[in-house]
Amino acid sequence: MSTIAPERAPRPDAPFVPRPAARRSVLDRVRDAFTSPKSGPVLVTAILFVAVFAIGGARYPAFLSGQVFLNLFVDNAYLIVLAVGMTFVILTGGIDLSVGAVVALSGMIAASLLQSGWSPGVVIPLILVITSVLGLLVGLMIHIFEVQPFIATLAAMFLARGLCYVISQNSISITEPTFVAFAVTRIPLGGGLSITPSVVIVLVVIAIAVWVLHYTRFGRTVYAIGGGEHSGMLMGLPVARTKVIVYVISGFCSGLAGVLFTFYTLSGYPLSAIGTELDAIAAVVIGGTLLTGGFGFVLGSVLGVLVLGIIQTIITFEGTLSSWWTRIFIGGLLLVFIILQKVLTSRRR
Amino acid sequence: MLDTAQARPPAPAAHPEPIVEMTDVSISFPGVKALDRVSFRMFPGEVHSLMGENGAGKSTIIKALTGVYGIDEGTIALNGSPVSFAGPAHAQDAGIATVYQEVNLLPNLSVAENIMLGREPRRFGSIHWKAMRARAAELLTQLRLDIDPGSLLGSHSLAVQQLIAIARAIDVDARVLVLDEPTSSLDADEVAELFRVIRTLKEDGVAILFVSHFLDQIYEITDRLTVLRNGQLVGEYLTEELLRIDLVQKMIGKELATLDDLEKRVKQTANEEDDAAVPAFVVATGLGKRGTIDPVDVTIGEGEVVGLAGLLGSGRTELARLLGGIDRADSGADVRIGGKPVRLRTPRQAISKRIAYSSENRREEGIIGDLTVRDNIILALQADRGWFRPIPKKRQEELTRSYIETLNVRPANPDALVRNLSGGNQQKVLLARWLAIAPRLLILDEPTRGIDIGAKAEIQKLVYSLAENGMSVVFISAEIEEVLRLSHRIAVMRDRHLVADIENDGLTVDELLALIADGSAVDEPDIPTVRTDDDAVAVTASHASPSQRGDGA
Amino acid sequence: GGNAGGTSDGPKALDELVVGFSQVGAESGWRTANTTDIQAAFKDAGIELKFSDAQQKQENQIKAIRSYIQQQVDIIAFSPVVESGWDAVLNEAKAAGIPVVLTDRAVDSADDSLYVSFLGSDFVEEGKKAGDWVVEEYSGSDDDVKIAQLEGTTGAAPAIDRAEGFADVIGADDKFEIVASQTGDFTRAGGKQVTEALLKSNPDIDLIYAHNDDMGLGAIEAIEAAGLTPGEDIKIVTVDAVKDGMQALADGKINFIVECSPLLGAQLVDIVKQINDGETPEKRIITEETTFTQEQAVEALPDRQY
Amino acid sequence: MLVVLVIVNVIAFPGFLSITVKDGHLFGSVIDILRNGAPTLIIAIGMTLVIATRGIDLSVGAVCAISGAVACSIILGSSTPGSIATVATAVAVAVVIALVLGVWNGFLVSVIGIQPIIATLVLMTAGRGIAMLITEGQILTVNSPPFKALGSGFALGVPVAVLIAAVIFAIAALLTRRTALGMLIEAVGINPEASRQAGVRARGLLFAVYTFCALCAAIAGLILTANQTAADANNTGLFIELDAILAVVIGGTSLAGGRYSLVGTLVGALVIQTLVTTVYTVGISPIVTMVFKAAVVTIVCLLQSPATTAAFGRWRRRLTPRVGAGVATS
Ligand SMILES: Nc1ncnc2c1ncn2[C@@H]1O[C@H](COP(=O)(O)OP(=O)(O)OP(=O)(O)O)[C@@H](O)[C@H]1O
Ligand SMILES: Nc1ncnc2c1ncn2[C@@H]1O[C@H](COP(=O)(O)OP(=O)(O)OP(=O)(O)O)[C@@H](O)[C@H]1O
Ligand SMILES: [Mg+2]
Ligand SMILES: [Mg+2]
Repeated sequence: MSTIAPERAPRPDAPFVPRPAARRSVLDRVRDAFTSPKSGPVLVTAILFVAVFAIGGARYPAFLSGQVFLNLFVDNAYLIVLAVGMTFVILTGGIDLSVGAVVALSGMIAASLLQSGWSPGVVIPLILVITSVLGLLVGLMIHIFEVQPFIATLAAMFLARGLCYVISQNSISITEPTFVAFAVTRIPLGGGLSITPSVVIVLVVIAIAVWVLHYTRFGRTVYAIGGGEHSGMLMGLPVARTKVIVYVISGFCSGLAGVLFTFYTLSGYPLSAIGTELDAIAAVVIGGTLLTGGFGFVLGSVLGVLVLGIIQTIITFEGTLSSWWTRIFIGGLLLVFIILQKVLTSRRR
Repeated sequence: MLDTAQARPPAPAAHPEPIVEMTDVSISFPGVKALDRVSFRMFPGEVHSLMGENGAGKSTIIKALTGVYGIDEGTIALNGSPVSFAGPAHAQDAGIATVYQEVNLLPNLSVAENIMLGREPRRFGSIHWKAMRARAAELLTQLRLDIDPGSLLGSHSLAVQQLIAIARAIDVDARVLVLDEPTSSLDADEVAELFRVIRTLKEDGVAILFVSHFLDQIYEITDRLTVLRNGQLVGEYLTEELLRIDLVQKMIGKELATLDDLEKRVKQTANEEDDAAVPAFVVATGLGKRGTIDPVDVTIGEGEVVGLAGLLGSGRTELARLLGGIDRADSGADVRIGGKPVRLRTPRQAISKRIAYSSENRREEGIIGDLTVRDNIILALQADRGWFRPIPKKRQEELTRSYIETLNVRPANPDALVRNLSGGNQQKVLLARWLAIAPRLLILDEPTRGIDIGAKAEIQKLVYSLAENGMSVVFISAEIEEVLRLSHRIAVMRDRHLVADIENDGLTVDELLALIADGSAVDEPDIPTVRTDDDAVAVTASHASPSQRGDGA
Repeated sequence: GGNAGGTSDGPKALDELVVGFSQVGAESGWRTANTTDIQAAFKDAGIELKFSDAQQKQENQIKAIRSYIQQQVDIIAFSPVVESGWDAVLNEAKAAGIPVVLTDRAVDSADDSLYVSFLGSDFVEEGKKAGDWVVEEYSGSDDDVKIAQLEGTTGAAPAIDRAEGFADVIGADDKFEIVASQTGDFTRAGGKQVTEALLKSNPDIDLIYAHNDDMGLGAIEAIEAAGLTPGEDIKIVTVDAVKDGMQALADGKINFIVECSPLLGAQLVDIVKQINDGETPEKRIITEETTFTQEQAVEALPDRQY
Repeated sequence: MLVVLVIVNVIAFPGFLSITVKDGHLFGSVIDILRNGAPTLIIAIGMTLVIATRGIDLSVGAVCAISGAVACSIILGSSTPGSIATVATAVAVAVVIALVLGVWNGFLVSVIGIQPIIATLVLMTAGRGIAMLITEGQILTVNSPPFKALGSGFALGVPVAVLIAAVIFAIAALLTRRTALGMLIEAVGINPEASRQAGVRARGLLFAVYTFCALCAAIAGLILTANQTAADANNTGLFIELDAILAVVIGGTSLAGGRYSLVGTLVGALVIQTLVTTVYTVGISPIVTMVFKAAVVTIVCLLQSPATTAAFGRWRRRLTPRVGAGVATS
């Protein structure tokens, strides 16, 4: 711990508010990076993730393989996309509970339409449109009628779930070649490693999200709303529009996630993805985004998903846990993780 | 009784046509008629000011003009054509740039973004961060503000933030620039910088609305005044044609005389006080915090008013926060009150020792917006008693009533949500909260920020009579005259350490300004202090302990 | 498959054998009994069993199977959360040369080379058995029979099939009418709440058909609370035959239970051994399941272990 | 806000009532609604206070399961399951354990400073595991009249569960409104920093509300368990946190913390339960149930929304001038 040497000699030229940069040592800057509300949690999460991965590798044979890591992406592709959409919403201080149900709905729509012979070229865009529109409705409900996001999206969740049943109570499997292709195709990366096309899509989504949030006016407005909606409004920012669009984005991402999920399971099932919204939210928050909005990064959320994923993986590798110990174990790992994260990011007083 | 009938003064020769023309505008909120058929106009190349007591309706006019509030009746015209803005964004597009009362910026974003947001320079469709920072830095230097544009806004003091807000407004090349109490926590230097900028804009034919409760500033910069009282128009005047006395009279509808002798009384008491030897009340040795305040020895006598003077960012607030237990001091744990050692690690502990700190940032750290005036006033007292010993309703009532009266809070409704009060009235409520715990040491950081002259005098009188009854006061204000008028002793801070401590007898503004400006005193080990009696040792910059010095350099 | 698990090179010693088993979850007493029985059976047989609980999520189950493939287990067994959507992951298993056994629930995949064998119950058949009893029970009279159905979790395979099988049978005679059919989510609380409401809206119900014992037990509570006697004023038919259910049956509060046995352990072990010895077990092994009347329940109850 | 709620209530309830009247079972159904709604209401009361402090408690469902499991296993373990004493101890132990869990949540949130949703997510996940650990995944059926009475018994013609809920509601109301607790909680929820500077001890308050919430959850859990005379570690209180939060929010308390309304929560809880019961009595097909729920929730919200009331007001105002105009022209 280094201290800041009091700068005694007055600098005649400089005004009375010296630049902090001028009075910071390297150590301080590192500490700042970790303790700053912006970057801190993400960095720590990254480090902890690596640590967990290493420990797992030490504990189980065949764990420390590249494929295990890649499978985190393969298996959680849809969840990553959800988390990305959720990040937008949470950054504005909102929340979206409908995502899980919307995933299921997209699956049902895809399965039923494909079953009745529609072409994927039509189905997929259609799904994305439908879910985006659903998001739009939610957004308008939140903005115009000032309904709290929690309820508005909960209603959307009921609706989506309900529509699933309306479409069909049975699970519908998908045999349509394109989808099957997406499901089974493996893109080799050499060394026996491989990923699915979904992973590629996910990476693209992440890239776009990062760009939007950090290099577009819209993206910065999202942060602004999280920092203070009223202030943002008084600063003349398009608060209303942005707030609505954020839910459209979340809706779109849910739709896309639904499609990826369908690639993954090759079926539509009304009961699928129950409780996934919690996973998504958890991932985002673990990734260092504040639920109150304003602080957080997409990459953080991605890390969050990977963390949840690796906890799952460890469980299956452990393989000896009864149903209840499984749950206790997950809770425990989660706890250890967030406490470490908290301790490492907390400011020294 | 309102002389609205009075003929308006002539339009300026250069620009005979008003750019903004509000006619018979009315706005009412549940329970309040905030504006009652008020007319108001602005001319290009003129600095116009809205004058009025707290709650008179100044901010409301501004919010009506910029579309924050819809208007119930009346018309708004821009360049002769009627307009009605859906919101600030709309108004901005129409060329009206506004700095609203209270800082409305985003603490989670960088200074640069707060200045440029919505107008970011872009390259290939994506924000050009480098250019943005550069532009921001330019604007900051224009206001002689040397801070890192990349730093988080939240890390800056209120004054710094206020300047940033101004920087944002002047960056838009607007035809109308609206500044609602932009100088409330700026000191002379920044105000001077601001005025320099305003004058240049004025040259370019920009119409500027400048709201302030500082008459000196008004008379220095404005050409035209519109006076409001209780949401009604009193009249429009040319500044040079209106004597201060008349202005005040028109604002508060009272003769200035009353105020006048009041200030005399305050001055007298001030002089009497000085001779009496004051027993030391608070003694803190080596009080300091890494990175903010270098260790200092502070002594405050009973019934003594110590003024903290210094420039923006000089560390007054932070020293005050240490004394108030808001921030935890990492050196100088040894604080004695009335001889007994106490720990000031949390506000709670401080309050239990009857030490009250009233924050300069009333919106973030002061008022609880969604609670009523009553709850806000009793909050600290109640918190100190503990939740299971509620203050009896009757007691609550009298407390609230009495403070609403003494501080003249408008509307005088204990059940009004504080959020809906005007800026100045919120400040009064905050003050009431601290007075309610009958503090023995009252630390006031910019307590008169945004408060009208009438109320300001009231507050000063109040503080003074309390001091006479033995309450110690630490007083911070950007208005240097105020500090001089109120304090027995003045401690001067510069660049986060103490540079001087002077007995205030007949100290003049210029002398003090000189002391604030030149920090040469820093290097000398012992600080010149006029004070002689021992039991109230002067404030001195103690030598930092090795641990404070050694590493890090 | 490059990294083929060791089935090709002759039978392994049982203690070298590793079986991965992915369970649906632990959503009901039935399920837990199923899990414990299987774990016990493998313990006795001295075969290592890697167990994972998918918490009713298909995605978790797919992840689990993937990781079993990663860990190169010798045989994978799992009870699908849902029938559809297994082709991709099962193909991976096939590619890795790991044989797959389905327990309790089937998969609807067109290519049945993806799994070696299915071991479990036929839910439609269970529904039929229930229906048969009802038809039998009311064969005497011609007046209408008002039936209320307590469905399992909407969309769950057993719920759909048991409804279907039941409907098939009673559909034959139009004196039977299902006047109300609500989901009780396979839980007692659900069964009770639904029944409470049903008794208000259709007080003249003759019989309740519950998709599992728990909902039936809930119904009993509701009926008694309404001052009626379950088993007489309103007859109750359920599926599962867990201990509590059998008890109620023996006490005459339930009239008939169709068994759906969770005790698949022994049979699963046999299948595993067969595979290990290079034999090919039957494609579809339906667990032999009886039905219980009240009399049979009284006898069966003492040696009922779950 | 409350005014609006009362309006909503008035608008909503006759509708529901008329439905049940149509089925000719007004009385019975209303009692059922109250009794089955009691657990949700009880939890919602605790949740209201948590939410008022800007928090949220996802673990209530798990706590329900745990308390139920604990109670039942104790009763089963005892030689005299029927005796009041046994039941009393069982209940006591369950409650104590719940208090511990509440303190745990409070600790994570206030001392360690973890975001409430995640802090309580830990217990939400692990809690069910613990409950199942206690019951070993089995459904523990108990045969104990006094225990059963908790859930489905009647006292003075009123369901015991309803009485318990009423008592808890009263306690919460008195505790927070007769003392300064409510005001301090709201202060912390509205502006934590300002409250801190005013000397409010947020830490203690947070401990208090999370513990109280867990307590409520435990009691609700006991009622749920008693109601089915069996501990079902898996399903007891599953998703009840959603219902509780929904009740609070429909009740007009903002998830952003601050001002809260217990009466609103009461109304919210009733609306939800009425909705469920209606679905059953009217016999809405399970397939469309969800859609129906969505519709009702949406309508309730829109009715509450300021925009609507404003529109309503404008409409009213427009009426009056028109009358005036009419007079003028005639
Ligand atoms: N949103 C609101 N709801 C209810 N009343 C309001 C609202 N905004 C302002 N008021 C009332 O309108 C009156 C005028 O307020 P305004 O802010 O314009 O005063 P002001 O002249 O700006 O005072 P100050 O000098 O303190 O800023 C005050 O009485 C205030 O209480
Ligand atoms: N180099 C700096 N970089 C960023 N902020 C600074 C710097 N120097 C000072 N500040 C701001 O100034 C504050 C320290 O001074 P303080 O807030 O006490 O100012 P002050 O003396 O009260 O004057 P004012 O309140 O008018 O700014 C810090 O809270 C910080 O926000
Ligand atoms: Mg104002
Ligand atoms: Mg300050």
